[in-house]
This record gives sequence, structure tokens and C-alpha cells, in this order.
Amino acid sequence: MKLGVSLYSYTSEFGTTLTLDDCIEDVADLGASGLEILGEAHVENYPSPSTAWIDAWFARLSRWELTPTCYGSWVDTRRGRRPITVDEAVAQLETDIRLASTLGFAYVRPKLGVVTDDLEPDPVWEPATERVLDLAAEKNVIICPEIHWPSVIKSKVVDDYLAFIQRTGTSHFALLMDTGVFQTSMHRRTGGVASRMGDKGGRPPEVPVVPVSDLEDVLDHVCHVQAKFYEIDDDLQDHYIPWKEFLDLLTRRGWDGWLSSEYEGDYGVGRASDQLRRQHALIRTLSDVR
Amino acid sequence: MKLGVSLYSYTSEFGTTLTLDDCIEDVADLGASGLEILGEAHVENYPSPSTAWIDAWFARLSRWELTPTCYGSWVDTRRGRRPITVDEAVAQLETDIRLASTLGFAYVRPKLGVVTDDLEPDPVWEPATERVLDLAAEKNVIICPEIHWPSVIKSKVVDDYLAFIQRTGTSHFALLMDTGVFQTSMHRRTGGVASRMGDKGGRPPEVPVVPVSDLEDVLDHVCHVQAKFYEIDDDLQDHYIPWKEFLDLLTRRGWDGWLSSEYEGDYGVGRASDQLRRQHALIRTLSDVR
Amino acid sequence: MLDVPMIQTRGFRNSDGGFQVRLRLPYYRGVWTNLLEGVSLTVDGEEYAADTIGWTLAGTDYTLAELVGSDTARWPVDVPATLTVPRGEPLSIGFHTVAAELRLHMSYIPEELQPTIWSEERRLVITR
Amino acid sequence: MLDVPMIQTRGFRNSDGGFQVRLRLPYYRGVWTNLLEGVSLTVDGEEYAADTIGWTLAGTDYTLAELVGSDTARWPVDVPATLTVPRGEPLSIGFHTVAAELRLHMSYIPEELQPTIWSEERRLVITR
Ligand SMILES: [Mn+2]
Ligand SMILES: [Mn+2]
Repeated sequence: MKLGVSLYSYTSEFGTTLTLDDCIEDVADLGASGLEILGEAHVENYPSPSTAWIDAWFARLSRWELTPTCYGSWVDTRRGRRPITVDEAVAQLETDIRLASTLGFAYVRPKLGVVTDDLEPDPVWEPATERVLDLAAEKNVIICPEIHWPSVIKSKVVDDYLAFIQRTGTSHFALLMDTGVFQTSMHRRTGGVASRMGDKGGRPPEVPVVPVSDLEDVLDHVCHVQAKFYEIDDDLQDHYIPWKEFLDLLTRRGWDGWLSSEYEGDYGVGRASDQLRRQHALIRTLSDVR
Repeated sequence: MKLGVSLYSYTSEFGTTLTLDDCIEDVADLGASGLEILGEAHVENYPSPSTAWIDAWFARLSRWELTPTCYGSWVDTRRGRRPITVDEAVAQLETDIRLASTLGFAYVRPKLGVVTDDLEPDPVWEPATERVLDLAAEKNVIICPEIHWPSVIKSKVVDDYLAFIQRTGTSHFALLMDTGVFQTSMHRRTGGVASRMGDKGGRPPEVPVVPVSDLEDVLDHVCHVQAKFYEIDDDLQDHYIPWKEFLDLLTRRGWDGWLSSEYEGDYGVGRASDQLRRQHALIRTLSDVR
Repeated sequence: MLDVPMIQTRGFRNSDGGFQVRLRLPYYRGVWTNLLEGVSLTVDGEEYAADTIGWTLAGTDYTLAELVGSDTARWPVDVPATLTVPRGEPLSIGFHTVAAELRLHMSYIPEELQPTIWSEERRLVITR
Repeated sequence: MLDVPMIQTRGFRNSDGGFQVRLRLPYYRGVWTNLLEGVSLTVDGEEYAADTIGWTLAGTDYTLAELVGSDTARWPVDVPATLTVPRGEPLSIGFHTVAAELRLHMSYIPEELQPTIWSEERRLVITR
């Protein structure tokens, strides 16, 4: 296993107290070797960065000895308040696959719009993804939708993804596992700008605790892990994510991808840098990572 | 009178939460037209900025329609723990006069080392200043030592400066008035990195309140005002500096220089920007400034 | 660098025929502007509806309808939006209470939880 | 951008034969380094004297004596100093309490109030 960091972790500090250079330096400084970004957040003038920006990107990777891991993308399925067409979804996926490849990424995570209360992805996902598999092969990237709380592993969504791999026989589609799925209790993020989800009184779903053992059946299809976490306390303990159990399983199975940290705890200047260091210290004491 | 801001105000935010660009944009955004800097803080690669840096400096002045007012310099008289020579003081003054002139400043404020507990300046000040008067004339800048708390107006220091003007007949030496001299009570700055002055139990002097009327006799020799302040409260009142009395005197006397704000209150992210706006709102409601 | 709050200190000022206030996008990524539902403002208790407010993004002026109708316009996460609000009188010199509500549609969150709404109130100063 | 505290989060790490910690200058201007009296450190109660600590400023390595002896070296206010501290064992993975005292001579303050001393303590993490 290898340790990386997603720049998602620096949300609310990126652009306010940290530049892109600062974030990337911080990732290297804390000892990670993998770098994950969000295309729509971190690429200047997305989706068309200048060649100067691209040159600066590779200069940073070289200076800090970082490997680009996963590129986060979105397929916003209700832009302009109408459903997306397959052609539009294909165009969005192509844009991000090309850009991710230009920047050296191995994985592209498209976050898909949903059509039901229980987060069923928009059905465009299947024909649109199928149409970009050849491009993914040409560009040497793996498309990996994210299994993210409140989705669970044993679900129709995951079954459908695995059936897709089976049917197409592709090696350019796999799963991204977000460790928030295994949270044993719910963290309520504090700080930052107050926000709410709608004014219709809707509430996020209640989700049962997902045992780490649920990972066994799908691990062979997991190409990348987002090591989501919320808070590592002053004794270097995480009370939300069962790291030991999770890391022991990956180690026993010989899984050899990236653990890419995603800090999603309380907002506050300097918190991400501190919490990421705590998590990496914790992971390195629990497992043998490079 | 014209309103400006000294970038001194952003101490602890410059380089941590604000770039030089941000500070200068903030000065323009709050409605000031004059810009004061500290050479040793704000000039990249001081004392030898690159031509690219100088070009960027003038581009900012032009973009934000700002006039360079005063350039703060230092004559550190005990470098390497030995007293400075006149030649060394001349060299330091020449360096800053040339750099200030290159950057378009009209005033150079040298902060002089002191030789006594009651802040008598190092005697090198007089021969060294006399030797750079021709350069100041050539570069069209006025050298202006600062009358700064705990110094007072009616003092040997100020008398000596005025005698120097008299004796040399120069028009390139004048006084800089820091409004902290008129503080009616002492503000204890909070926040920031804890600091203390020595471990010998020494304490700053007790200073009597200086009446604004003391300014009458020297105002004709005051070329620049640093509008030092500590805190404007939530009712737009300043309980430390008697602004109305001060501004009324300047207005009555038709004084037409720059009031350059120096915020020196509590540290905290965003405090300088907020407090500077409060002070400018207060000054503009009390007087007719451009 | 931008201010950490959504409502920025820089940019709050009187302008021709009204006033301006600047917001950063408090989301974790930039967005296609046709995901926007708009921003409503309240200054000293006076409300300004989302569709009366003009937008400037990276130097280009838009109406809200133009932003929602565009397939290509973006609001990057590190580029503030300047909102221009028509008002008969300029705002007075001194303090003002400025509240903003930003509404954004999230495709990956179910319809019944739409839109995501960020709200903030700050006390800001008009200097002239 | 640098951290607001004097002791920076970035830069605290094990290095060949010791560890490193990075400081920003908490003063309002950069300084000629011959005004420095040095920095002493305490990590987990273990003290490291100012004259045992190596300095790196903008890529150049110095001893404290070299900095104090130089007429031209500068420590700019927006450039952090990396301090390199010899130590027999690397610091363990996990938390460490790091305290720093920076001493700087101020010519414009009377001798009896010298030097100005900034002190700070932070709890920082070694990751490997
Ligand atoms: Mn994730
Ligand atoms: Mn002053």
C-alpha cells in the first residue's frame, strides 16, 4: 500500500489561507507520495488550463516527488434544471478523462447525479461509461465510481457496477472505496459557512454500520481507496473509522493501491494539515505502507 | 488632506493570509489613495529587488490608482553587537533613499537606533543625514525621522531635528508625526506570538499624555502623518486617539499631506482590514479628506 | 487570497446606482453556473431578491438568468463573484449588517434535499 | 503562505542525524541576520541550545555564528528559516511538544530591554 492525500482535505483553506503550491507542498511535507485532486476545484481555468499551468503542474510533481493518483470529476445530471442526455454525459466524461490523462492521473472518479431518494445513479451512467471505455483505454486511465456513504457495499448500485465489468470485460472500470462507508458513528462537521440541504424538511438517510468484512467480496475490483476521516484525537485515536480492521484486511489480502487521505472533519485554519499528519502517523503505526 | 494606508497595518497577515497583492488591493478597496510600505518587509529580495518585481510594483500602483507616499527604513546601529560608524549609516541611508526613489516614494522614514534609556538617537544621525542630503535632493525625497511614542513633541530630539533644518537650510529633511504620541490611554496588544523585551526586568517608560496642541509649533515641519491607531469600537469610536481634535487642528491649519493609517491593535485574521475600514469611515465623517 | 467567510471584506462598496458585495463560493469545487439558483441579500433588514442582483465573474457581467442559461460559464472555487445591487440611495458611511443566502443545485443529492443553501451574516463597513 | 504561528506545521520532520523545524520571523520586517541572537528549542522537555542549531535561509546553510558574523545575510519576514537539530535518535512517530525562543536585537530599543524574545509552544506530529 502507498499513502497519498486528496486536496479535497484542504477545502475552505484552498484559496483562503493556502495556495495550490502550499497544499501540494504540505502533501509532500507530511510524507505522502500520492496526490489526488478535484478537477473542477484545483485546475486553473478548468476545463482548459493553460500550457503554463500544465508545465507548473509537472514541475511541482517533480520537485516534490509526487505521483498523481486519482482525479475527481462530476457528471452533473440536472444542469439548467433538466435531465442530462447520454451525449452530454459522454462529453463531460471525455473532457475529464482527457484532462486527467494530460495531468498524468491513473484513475478518474466521476461523481454521478442521482435519480432516487436512495441514491440510485442516473441511468445515463451505463451507456455513457460504455461509450468512453475506448478513450479510457487509449488514455490509460481507469474510471472508478465512488462507493460513498450513505451508499453501502452490499447494494444494487455496486452489483450493477460489477455486472457492467462482467458484461463488458473491461479493465478500465473499477470501484473506488471511500472509507466513510465504514464509519461507526456519525461526525457532525463544525465551523465553515453554515449550510443546509433544502427547505423541504428532508433529512439524510439513516444508514446501518457497514462491517469492514463486507469489503472482502469486492476488494478485487477496488482500484483506489479514499481514506476518508473526520477526527483523530489528541491520543492519536480515531473514534469514527476502524482503521486497524480495515488496514489488516488490506494487508492480509495483499492489496497494493493508494490510500488517499480525505480529511472531512471540522473546519478551521490549519486543521487539515494537522489532522492529515495525525492520520498518516496513525496509519503508519498500524500497517506497513510505503 | 489625503488618506493612505501603511502596509505595516497587515503585520502577521502579510505572508500568512495575505500576499503583497492582497494587501495592496485591500488598501485600494477601502478607498485610500496613498500607499506606504516598509522597505525591509515588503520589497522582495530587499535591498535588491528584481526588475520584474519593480515592474509589478508599478503595475499595481497603476491598476489600483495608488500613490506611493512614505518608505519606512531602518538604521540599525548595533548590528553584530558593535556601534555603527558614520560611513555605515550613510551606506544604509543611501541604499534606502535610492530604493525608495526607484519605487516612486516621496518620503523616507529612517528609524534610528538609540543610545540612551530615554531614546536619544545614536549621534551618527546628524553627520550621516547631512552627508545624504544631496542624494535626497537629487532623488527628490524628503528624509523624515518619526516622532513616535514614547518620544514626545516637546523634547530635545525634536529640537535637535529642527535645529538641523535651520542650520543646513535643507528642504529635504522634515518630521513624520505618528499619532500614537497623542494616545490618551495605553492599549495592550493581544494575540500573535508572545513576546517580551529582555529578561533584565526592564520596563517601557511612563509617558505623560501629549496634548494635540503641542503639534501647533512643529506642524509646519511635519511632512507626513502616520495615523497610528489601536482599536475602533463597534460604535465607530476610538478611545485611544483624539481624532476630532487632531483633525480639526490639521484642517484649521490647512495642512495638506497624507494621513497614512497604521493599525497596531490586536492581532487576528481579518482584523486589520476591518479596523482600517472603521478608521477611514471615522476620519471621513470627522473631516474633509480626499 | 480570499477571506475565509463567504461574504468578503473586500468589495463591499457603493457603486453607480447601488452597491456591491463580493462572495466566495463556499463549496469544495467550482461549478457550472447553470447549477446556480442564485443569491439573495439582506442589508440592514432590507431584502434584495436573487433575480434583481447582477453578477460579475472574472471580469464578465451576467444576469442570474444568463448564468442559469449558460452551458459554459463557470464559478471557480477560488474566484470571488461580485454582486451588484441596485439601490436608490448610496449606503451610509459606517457599519452595515449584510446577510447572504446562496442556493446551488446538487445533482448527486436527491431532489427533496435541494438546493444546498449557504447562509451568512457579517457586519461590514462602508468607508465612502 | 506561511502558518500564522511562529513554529510552522510544515517542516517538522526527522532528517539525517537529527530533526528539523521551521520558523517564520514573527517581527514586522525582515532583518539583517547580525541582529539575531539565535533560537533555542525544547522538544518534549529536551533542550537544544541556540549555538548547536543549524540554519537554512532561502536554500543557504549557516551556523548561528555565520549569521551573526555576516554583514549581508538577511532573514526576510515572509521566508521561513529551517532549523536543523542534531539528535542521536530520530523522533518517534506521533505527537511532540515543540517550544521555541527567538532572540533578536533591536537597535531602536534601549539596551536594558534587549533582546526582544518571542516564545511559542506547539504540539506537532512526526509522521515517519
Ligand atoms: Mn471520497
Ligand atoms: Mn509609526
